[in-house]
Parts: sequence; structure tokens; C-alpha cells
Amino acid sequence: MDFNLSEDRRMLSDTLRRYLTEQYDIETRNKAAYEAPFYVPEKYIEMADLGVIGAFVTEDQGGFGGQGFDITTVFEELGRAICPEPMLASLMSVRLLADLGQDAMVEDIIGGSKRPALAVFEPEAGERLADITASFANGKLTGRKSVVYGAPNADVILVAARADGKIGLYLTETAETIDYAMIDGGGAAEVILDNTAAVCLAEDSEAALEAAFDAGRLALCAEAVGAMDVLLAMTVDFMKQRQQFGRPIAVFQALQHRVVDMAIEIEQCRSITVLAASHLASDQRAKYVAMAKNLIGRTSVKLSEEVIQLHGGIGMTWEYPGAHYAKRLTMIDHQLGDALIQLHKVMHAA
Amino acid sequence: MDFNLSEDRRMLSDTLRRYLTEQYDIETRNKAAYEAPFYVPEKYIEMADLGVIGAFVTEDQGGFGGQGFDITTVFEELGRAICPEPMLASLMSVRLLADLGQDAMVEDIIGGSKRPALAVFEPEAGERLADITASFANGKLTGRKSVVYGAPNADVILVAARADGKIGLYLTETAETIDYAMIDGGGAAEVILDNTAAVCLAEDSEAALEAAFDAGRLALCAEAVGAMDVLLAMTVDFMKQRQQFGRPIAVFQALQHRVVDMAIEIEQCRSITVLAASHLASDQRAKYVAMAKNLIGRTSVKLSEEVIQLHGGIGMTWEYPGAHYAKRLTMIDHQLGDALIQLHKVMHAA
Amino acid sequence: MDLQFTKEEEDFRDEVKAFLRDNLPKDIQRKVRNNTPLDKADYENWHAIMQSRNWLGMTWPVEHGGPGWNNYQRHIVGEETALAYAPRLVAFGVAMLGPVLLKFGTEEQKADILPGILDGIDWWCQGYSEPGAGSDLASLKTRAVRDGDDYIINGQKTWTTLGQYANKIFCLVRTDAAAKAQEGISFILVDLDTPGIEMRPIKLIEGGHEVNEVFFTDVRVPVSNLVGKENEGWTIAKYLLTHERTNIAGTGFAIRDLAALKALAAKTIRNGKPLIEDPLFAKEIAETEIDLEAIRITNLRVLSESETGAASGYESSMLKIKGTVIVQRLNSLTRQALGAAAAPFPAEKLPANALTVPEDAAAAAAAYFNNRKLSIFGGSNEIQRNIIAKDLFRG
Amino acid sequence: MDLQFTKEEEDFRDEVKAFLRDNLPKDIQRKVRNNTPLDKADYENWHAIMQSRNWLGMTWPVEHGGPGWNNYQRHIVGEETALAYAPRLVAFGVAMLGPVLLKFGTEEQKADILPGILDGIDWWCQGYSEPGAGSDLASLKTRAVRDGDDYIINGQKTWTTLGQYANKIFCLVRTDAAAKAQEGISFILVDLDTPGIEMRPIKLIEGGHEVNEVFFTDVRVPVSNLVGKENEGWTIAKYLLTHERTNIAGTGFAIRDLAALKALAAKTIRNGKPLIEDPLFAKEIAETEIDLEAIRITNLRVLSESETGAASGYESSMLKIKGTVIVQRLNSLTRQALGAAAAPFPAEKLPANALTVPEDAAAAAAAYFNNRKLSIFGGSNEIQRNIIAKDLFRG
Repeated sequence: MDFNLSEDRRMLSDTLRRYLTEQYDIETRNKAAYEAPFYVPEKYIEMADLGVIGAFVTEDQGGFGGQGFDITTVFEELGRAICPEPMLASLMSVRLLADLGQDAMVEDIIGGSKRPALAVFEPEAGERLADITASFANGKLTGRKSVVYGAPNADVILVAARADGKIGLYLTETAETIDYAMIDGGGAAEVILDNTAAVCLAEDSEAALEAAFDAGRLALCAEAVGAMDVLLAMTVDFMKQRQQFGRPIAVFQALQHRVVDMAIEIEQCRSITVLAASHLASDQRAKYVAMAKNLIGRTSVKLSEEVIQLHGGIGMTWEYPGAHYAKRLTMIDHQLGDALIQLHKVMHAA
Repeated sequence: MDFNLSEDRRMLSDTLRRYLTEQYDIETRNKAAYEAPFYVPEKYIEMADLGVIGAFVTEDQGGFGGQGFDITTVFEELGRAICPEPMLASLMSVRLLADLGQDAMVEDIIGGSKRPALAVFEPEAGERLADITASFANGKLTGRKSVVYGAPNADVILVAARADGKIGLYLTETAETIDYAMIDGGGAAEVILDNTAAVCLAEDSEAALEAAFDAGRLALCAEAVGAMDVLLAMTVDFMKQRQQFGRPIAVFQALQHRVVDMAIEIEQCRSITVLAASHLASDQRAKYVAMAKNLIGRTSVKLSEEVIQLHGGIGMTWEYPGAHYAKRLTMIDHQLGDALIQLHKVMHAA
Repeated sequence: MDLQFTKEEEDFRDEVKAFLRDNLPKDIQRKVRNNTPLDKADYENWHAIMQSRNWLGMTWPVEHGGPGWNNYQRHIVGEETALAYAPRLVAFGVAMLGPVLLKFGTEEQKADILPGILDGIDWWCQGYSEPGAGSDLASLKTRAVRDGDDYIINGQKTWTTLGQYANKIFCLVRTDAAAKAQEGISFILVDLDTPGIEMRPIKLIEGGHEVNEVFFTDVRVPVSNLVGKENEGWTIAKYLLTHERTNIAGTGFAIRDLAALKALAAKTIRNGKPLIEDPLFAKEIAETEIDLEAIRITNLRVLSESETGAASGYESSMLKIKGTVIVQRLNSLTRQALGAAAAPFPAEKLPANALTVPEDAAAAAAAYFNNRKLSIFGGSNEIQRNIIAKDLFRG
Repeated sequence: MDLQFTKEEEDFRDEVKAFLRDNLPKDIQRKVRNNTPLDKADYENWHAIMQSRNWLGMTWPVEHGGPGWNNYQRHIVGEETALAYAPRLVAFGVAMLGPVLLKFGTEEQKADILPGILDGIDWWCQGYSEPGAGSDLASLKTRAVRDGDDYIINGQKTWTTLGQYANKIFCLVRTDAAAKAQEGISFILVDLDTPGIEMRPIKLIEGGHEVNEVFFTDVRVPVSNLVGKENEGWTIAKYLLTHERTNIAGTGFAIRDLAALKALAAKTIRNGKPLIEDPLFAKEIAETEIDLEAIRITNLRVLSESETGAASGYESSMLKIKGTVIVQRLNSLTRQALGAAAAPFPAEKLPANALTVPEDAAAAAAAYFNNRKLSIFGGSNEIQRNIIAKDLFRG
């Protein structure tokens, strides 16, 4: 049994942390997160150069990672900086493309010269593949995709669409998008498919899409753990400095115990994320990823609420970095299925 | 709008509180609660003389109450003393009998000379009338009833049983019982019906039984509110006296805030019980009683756990009265459908 | 025991409903429903409409231009205005300074200032909190030093709500630096046009601008602007804090938001069926509804008591804590109900055709974050717990 | 990163399983499964069986008759014995006094006392808490006054678990009344046959007898019974409190109880269908299972760290809090699952035909109440939170 990162992952983790510390302080982050294209293209390429995207796929596929722990290593660091670069989109897309043997495109994506997004879910429907109505026929896509992460400024968009009753994967470079910042920063878009030219990558991609989403969910869990660690430390620091009634509020036992309960839950989140990462390639993947995303969702929302409350008004301000961590942690629960959806999966897996 | 008890109810409340304070201290209570017949027959009759049972039915029916607030007035006082006298059985039974015009028996019950129990639910089935399998034919009852409150030593047992597809109400004086104390005190029994002689009181009693159970649920809510008030006061007193680290533990803010949260919830329980009482005769009865019993169940279990924890080891001892209040409050949730069952009703009523 | 409103009270409720139906401007109502921030004109417009019936000064006696309502009437108005998606009244003049002047002000101050609150000439804001004095308000440091017939004020206030629209501010200032914390504080009125005042916006977590910092540098204010006696301002602050505030539990907002949540959950598809049919989500709604029914009765119980005696600090603290918890839980469930669609920011800037998120729920996440303030301001829920604990464990 | 046990560890697990299958007496197993209290002979029997393989002294080195296990092996044994419904070992001799003597005892004490623990001749109990010294253990008042070669002990201990079966007790006593709280305390061994000792039962909330009060009146104990130095007993107490306790999170019990709960909920009919199909109950089970999976990994993480360094107080406090919360939640759900049938008391005295409550769940309510102790004893969860807070907020 060994809970330490391998040498390679430790190096990637250190490099990435140093890069983000130097290049992505909170002011830079907030500017990037809310101004179109909602990330910094040069920084995206620099991060690709550091090997961030290569870590998402295996050596066979042209990368140097691809395991659960590679993903968690990268995303925990991204979470520590609440980095808005669209790595979630890149992760899910590059793994799909790599599995389909799109070696040339995978190489471009790993290098950062091409950036992909993945458009699956639709307005007026739940987040289930079964609810997809977008369709592909005669080389054209028709339909509407909503909340497509990383779509602003993306070079290619992978689209899940129906043809002959199956849900396949299609690639377009010409889809119209309505771009917006997300409330917690970073970009997403509505994707409008109106006889949009596309090529078919695979005719039946349901299983592959589920696997890609589970990799995305695992990434979100790790991102949350990184953000929670930092937010807890910020809160502790704040409480040691903030004076009320002639004493630092860190001495008030009622507040201390609440912070302790959060600290314990963060360790629980770290553990369940490790467990899910270890199962990313097993036949228990779906269950353990759902468990992890459920616990992360429960904890991250509660943590955010507690942290804002413990800071008082200061935790409510845009100027205070912790507020952005709290927002990100809350909104993570909205991505790729919230705690409730994951809990249903666990209940049905049992 | 007026949240004060009427003059008559105030008098009943005062009289009953005085009686219980004088006659039902905790040692008396614990002895009665765990030694067969698990109550004190003389005291039962004295309480009947005080008008406790008369308060359960209307003047037309030979009593002097019968409204929701009459029930809550009595049971709040019983709860303050966690009195094990089998008034819940008497309440549900006498209301059923009064509605069926069984005037002579009602008179005996109000006077305390006859004591009834109500046997409805069965082992190996949920607590739904639909699940009843006991049957009546040719003047005989067959089946098994479980956890029949107040059955030990009862003079008559009302039995819900099937005949011709309907659930009717039957009366027997000769049923065999397996008596036991309940873990929180007071008596219940398994009732064995093996060609047991009985008379038919009504052939179709489903609606009447639901109404009687709702009256019972309301009573349990009020009992819980009374017990919670006393338990909170005991906990506050304990915390003011118990010294640790050179100070009364009442000064520790983390503990204070937990007590405050309980105190608030107790007020919420009082309010929802008042609301349910006001609806006992309305067409919204089932919904508001379910709401009340749900909130009571959620709160009473949580309160019991918190109180034991706040007392440390002392709250775990038989000798400490608060432990018996905590047990009673926990087990109230097990009677006549727990918080989860009530919540389902609320969800379906919405 | 009688939980019913009287016939007169129900008639009054009908009158309020009719008034709102006929007079609440549709554009303002829509903004409130959609969680779109109101602008200055919206507030002024709504105040003027309420004042057209003499309903603005809710707690004021008739002789000063108020409606002379009792607790129940104020409760009914609070509930109905919330249900109708009317704006909250801007409390600082109407519900705070007004009652303070009526109790502590000189006749001259009443005559000078009260009319301006009702007729909309003056927009008051509040200068209480400071960067180092939040929950511990009594540690405030802004100083007012006597200089002839003036005070000279130096210091900084913060969390000044809607200060960007105000022309006046009432402040707590320290007039005796030597006195113990609460004893050297005075309550003073300041014209925001006075030289030396600078107001700077504070951007909140969800991106909105509703609070401000106010900096005072050698601001000269006449002594006659003092309300009450010098160094007795804490009495006034406490009066306001424990003053019976009808609407503190916010049950009207909760009832409204619960109905909206149910409607949203009924039209939101999740896992292939309406979200409201998901038992796990329905459980959250049902529990919240039960909690709400209970606080509604608790609120009426407190109202009924305070019609005879005064509501204690204990009771308003209890209503504040539980009321904010319920509203915040509803905000959270509404946010959750949107799923992935809660993401866009700022929701109101998206093209109308951009997303199939119901217009009235598009800003649900922003509203959720913004309403975290409910358990912080006006005495945080932790401070309220301390108040209750003091009462519970006294003696 | 590797979450798997090694081949050797898995082989060891199989060996433990086989041992339990072949050696755990069925009657004892049944009592444990049914929450029936064990009697003295049951414990002695089980200790002897474990000792037959030299497995009793779990943490002891081989040269003193222990198995010489590492952390993982102890973890595996803890988990497998729990899953098999084996009794908990009586910790006071094996897991507490033994390690204390190994670290602080003289060679003579080791030679005299350790064998008696393993061979079952001595049953030790613990004299730590006092009526006025629970969470605040250092405020203990029981005094030991030197008199020649003896100490004379006066005072009262409480919460002495299974003291009714013991013949020996180790105590914390105050040997220097003038010293500050923690400094005048010593660790001493007392024979319960010594004149002046009286043990009285404490009946617990659910009716059981497992703890006792012990009264000391002029009890004369030789100075040679001191462990460690006079007035340095607090060091020993702290060593025991922060000493790495493999089983502190109780994950084995939780895994076992979760499986039993699922089986119970599958055969319990509620609202016309198996309770486990009720989404609201299934939610509780699923959330608890997720929490359990997480603590299981947290536990392994801590184990893995403590194989290289020492586990901090922070970590064992965390495992204690979360572990007890999970076990208690499972107890609570099991109690809930029984519905009305949870009522009978004491469950084991009912005739076998009395109730259709599964035999193994009949005492579920009693077990629930009894296990409220888990978050109280061995340092309450509040004390554990204080320990973690001290670490978190240090500096």
C-alpha cells in the first residue's frame, strides 16, 4: 500500500504548482475568468508545454499518463489556483479522440495548438445521454447544445448526436456559439447546430462518452480537493487575524469546531477521490466515481457556505479571494451531474 | 388570533401538572414503567377522575373536550412527566368507541373503570391498514397483532380485522397477550388471536381508524413537546453546574450554540403541533398531522442524541432522569409511523 | 387557541392584495421576480406608490404620516408585498431612522426630517459597521470631536447598503475616546454632500453593487445633528436591534420562493422525469415546507405576544436564525434545481434566445450567493445564538 | 499510489479468516450478532482462543509473547474479527497496560505482570475518570499519599468498564496535591482484593451493566506498584491517548453493520414494499456507505503514514470522530428500520415466538442507545475537536 505520488507525478505536480503560483495569482485569474475568451490562450499553450494535457492520455496514445492518478494530480493543482483554463473540456475530448485513434489531432491537442470542446447535453432535457435529440444526417448536424464548457474560442467541437438510433460522436469546426462567462469564472457556450457541417468520428459512442464524463467527474473531484485545501487554509489564516471582541475569532470554540468538522470532511473527500482514481480503469468505475462526486458535492457546497459565514461580510466580497474559491466549489456541484444525481447512481449500483 | 389556552384547558393543564409532579416523580415513574403491568392502575383511575380521559371526547359523547387542543393539553403534561400510563391507547380507543355510539362503554372508559387497547398492526407487515391480514368470521378473530400499546392488563381490546374484504373493528375481552415493557417504559403486547371470541363494532372502519391514529399522532407530538421542554431545562441546569476545566461547561460556546439550535427547534415543534391541533377536525388533518409528526421525529431523535452527548457519561446512566427523557423522545419516533413515513405522506399530499 | 386572522384582518389583507394588483408596476415586479437589481428610480417609484396610500411609514403613527397599523397589519403587508414580488422597502429611512427619531428625536428633528423620508426627498443610508467593527459593533473607531458648534468626523464606515443612491447617512461615532466600549458612542446625522466624504463601491461575490465603503476626512457636522444625548448612541443602536421587526423571519419571501421552487422543479427534467417527482429532491422541498409552516406559526405566536407585551431579543433572534436558514435553503434548492444551467454569468446579459433557462430562474445562482448575506448582516446568526444563549443560561 | 494490500497481507487475511471460521465459538458469535451482553466466561474463552495462536497481544513484540504484527496486520485482524462477529478484546490489559509496561515498566514489572495478561490469570480494568474529572481528566482528585513503602489511596473512580469481572485495576492518582493539574499525577497498579476497595455497578441507559464506580478508602498499595516515575503519570496517560490505535475508526464494525442493515432493510416491509426500496431510506444507506468508503481509505492513509512515522493526535482524533459518527448513524438506521418493533425491552427476555422481529435485530434499539457511548468515552468527540483545533490554529 502506498499513498505517495510517483516520482513523475510529483514532478508534474511541483512544476504545475510553481507555474500557477507565479503565473496565475488571483487578480490574473479573475481577469482571465470573466473576460472573453474566459481564459488566456498563451497560458493554455504554456501549460500544454508543461505536459498538462499529455498527462491525460497514455504513452501508447502519444501522452505520458492517462491513469486516474495522472488526472487527479493535474486537477488538484488547477483547483488550488481555481484556474479557469478549459482543461476539463480538453481532458474529456482528448481521451475520446485518443480512444478513437485520432492520433494527429491528439498530438495537436497535447501540444496545445488545437483546443477541443465536447458538446453533449441539451436545454430542456436532463443530463442523460438518453435525452439527446441533436441529430446527424448527410454530413450535417442539427440541434442545440447547452452549457458546453470551454466552447468559446475552441478550435474543434465534438458533438454527441443521433443517427440511425445510435448516439455517435461528430466533429465540427464551424458551429455557431453564444459565449458567456460562468458565474464562477471560465467560459461556456450555447452551441447552435443548424445544418452545420461535421464529420463522423464514431457511430456508437455511448460507452465512450460515459467513460469520458467519469474522467471529467474525477477531475472535478480532484479540483475541488485542491480548492478546499487552499480555502481551508485561507479561512484559518483569516480567523487568526480577524479581531472581534478584542480577540482573534480563531479562539471562539463554536467557530473552531465548525472548522474542524470541515477539515475532517476535506480529508474524507481526498480519500474518496483517491479511491475513485484507483478505479478509473476498473469495472467499478461508475460506482466509485459517483460516490466521489456525491461526497465532493455534499462537502463543497457546505464548506462554501460555512466559509462565507465564518468570514462575515468579507467573505461576501469580490475582492476577497476566498469568495471565488467558495463560488467555484459550489458550482462544481453543478457540473457533470450534482450530488443528487450521483447518489441515485450509487443507490442503483448497490 | 390567540395562542393562549382556554380557561378550562388551563385548569386541566394545571391540575394535571400538579398531580404528576406530586404523584409521578422519576423514581415512581421508572418503577411503574418497567414492572408489569407497566403502569399503576390506581393512578390511572385517579387521572381519569381528574378528567384526563373525558378530555378526549366531546360533550355530546359524554366527555368535555374532544378537540385537538384538548388532546395536546393533556399529552404535553404527560410528556413533561414522561408518564407511562397507557393514555395513548385510551385516547385512540375511546374516540373510536364514541364515534360508534358505544355510550355505555365510553362512560366506563372515561371514568377509568374499563381500560381499552387498540390492536391494528401486525408483524411481518408495514404499518398500513392495507397490510392487515387478521380476519373475523363466525364471531371469532384469527391472526396476530404486534406492539399493541397498553394491552397488558387491558379490559377490552379493539381489533382491526378483515371480513368480506373490508377492515372492520371488533371487540374482544379474551385475547391472549404476550406482555412486555417497552425500552422507554410502559407496556405493550403481542396479541394472539386464535379463534378468539369477539363482537363486531363496525364493518368498515378504515377512515375511522385513520382519524384515531391521527389523534394518536397529535398526542405523541404534544407529549414530545412537553418532554423536550423539560429535557432542555434539565440540560441547561446540568451545564450550569457541571464543572470541567475549572468552569461550568455552560460557558463553552461550541456547546452553547448547539443548545440554542435545539431550543429553536423545540419552539418549531411547539408551533407545528399547535398547527396540527387546529386542523384535527379539518379536511387537511392528515397532511398537518404528518407534518407535525415528521418535524417532531426529526427533532426529538436529534435532541436526544445531543443531550446525551452534552451530558457525557452521565447522560448514559439509568440513574439520570434525562436519560429516560432522551429514550422516550427517541422511541416516540417509532410510534404510529416515523418521520420518514410521515414525510412520504407530506410529499404525496403536496 | 385560535389561529385565524379576524374578519377585519382578512378584509385588510384583501385590500392590500387589491392595492398591489392595481399599483405594483409590472416592470418592477418582473425585476424582483427575476432577481434583477433595481435601480434608484425603481425604489423611488415604489416608495411613492406606497406613500400614495400613506402606507410607507409602516410603523409610524398616524399623526406623523404613518398608517397607524398594528403588528398583524404590518405582518400582512409584509407577507403580501413579498408574495406579489413587490420590492423590499429601503429600510434605513422608513423603518430605522423614522422610529429612532420618533422615540429619541427632538420635536424640531421630527418636523425637519420625518417628512423628507416619506416624500422621497431624502434617501438615508446607515453608517454602523466598520472594517474592524462588524459583529463587535461596539469596537467602532470613527471619531467625532467637538469643535465649537460642530463635530469633526474622521474614520471609515462599511457595508453601507445602497449608499450610492443616498443623500444622507446616520452614523454611530465615538464621541468619548476614553469611555468604555459602548459608553462613548453617539448617533449622528450627516449630509453626504458635506466636504470630506467619499463613497466607494464594494463589489459583492455575485458581482453586484449594493454595499459601499464611506470614508470621512475632517467632516464637519453641526452639533444639532446629534440624535439623543452625546455618548448615549448605544441605547439607540440597541433599540433598533431589539425593536420588534415584523418581517424579520421573512416568511412572506419564503412562501413565495417555495411556490416558485415547486413550479421550477415541476418543469425541470432530471433523470428523465420532472425533478419534483424525484423523491430525494421532493424530500428537501417537503422538509423545507414543514419548517416553513412551523416558523410561520412561531412568527404569529411572537406577533400575538408582542401585541400585549414586547417581543424579547430571544424571540427576534430565533425568528432571524430560523427564518434566514429557511430562505437560504430555498435559494440553495432553486440553484440546485437548475443543474448545469445555473452557470451563466451575468445571467441578465445573455441574449434572450441563448438558453432554455426560465427567465425567472436565470439569476438563481447569483441570488443564492447574494443571499448568503441574510445570515450575516443585521447581527450574524452566530451573534443571535450568543444572544439566545445569554438568555437560556442566565442566572 | 497503490491501494492494494500485498500478496502477503492478503494471505494473512485468509489465514485470519480461516482461524475465525474454525475457532470462533458459535454461541459467542451469536451473542455478538444479537447484541446480547457477553458474560465473563465468554470473554475469557475468547481471549484464550486468540492466545492459543499468540494473537492476543496484538501490539506486543514477539519476545513478550505477542505476534509481532505490523500496522496492516493489526488492521486486518481488527477488520476480520469485527466482520466475523467475534467479541472485541477486553482492551485494558492487552491494549493498554501491556503497551504501557513495555514502554514505562521496569523489567521486574514486565516479567511479573505481562504473562498474567496473556494467560488470562489477571483481568485488568481502568481507573481514570472520576465523577468530577471526565473530559477534564487532569482535574482528578483521587489521592495517593506516601506512607513508608506504601501509598494510601483515597478517592473515587468511575466509568470502569467491565470492572465487575476484574481482579486488578490501573489508576491515575494524584501524588502531589500542590503541583499544577497535570504534574502531580502518577500511574499505579492496584489489586482489587486490597481492603478498602468497593465496586458498585452503574446501570446504563439501555439497562445494561458494563461500567462501575470504584471507591477507595485508605487502600494501601506498595510503592513498587508505581509504573514510571512518581508524578509523571500524565506522560503515560498521554502516551495511551495518542498511541496509535489501529482500530479507532471502527471500520470493521461499520462494514459489518452496514451489511446487516442492508439485509434487514431488504426483508423489512414498509409502505407495502421492502424498506431498502424506499428512496428516502436508501439515500441514508447510500450516503453512509459513501462516508464509510471514505473513512476506510482515510484509515489506510493514516496506517500507511504511521508505518513510516508516528500518527499524529490530529489523525487519530479525526478517525475517532468520523468513525464513531458513521457507526452511530448505522446504529440509528438499524433502529429506525425496525419501526414499531424496536419497542420491546429487554428484547432477549421475550419468548422466542413473541415477535416477528429478526433475532439479530431485536436489541437494535438497546444497541443504539448503548453505542451513544462511542462519541463520549476515550475522549469525547468535543475533546477530539479541541485537539484538532489546537493543531489547525496553532502558531
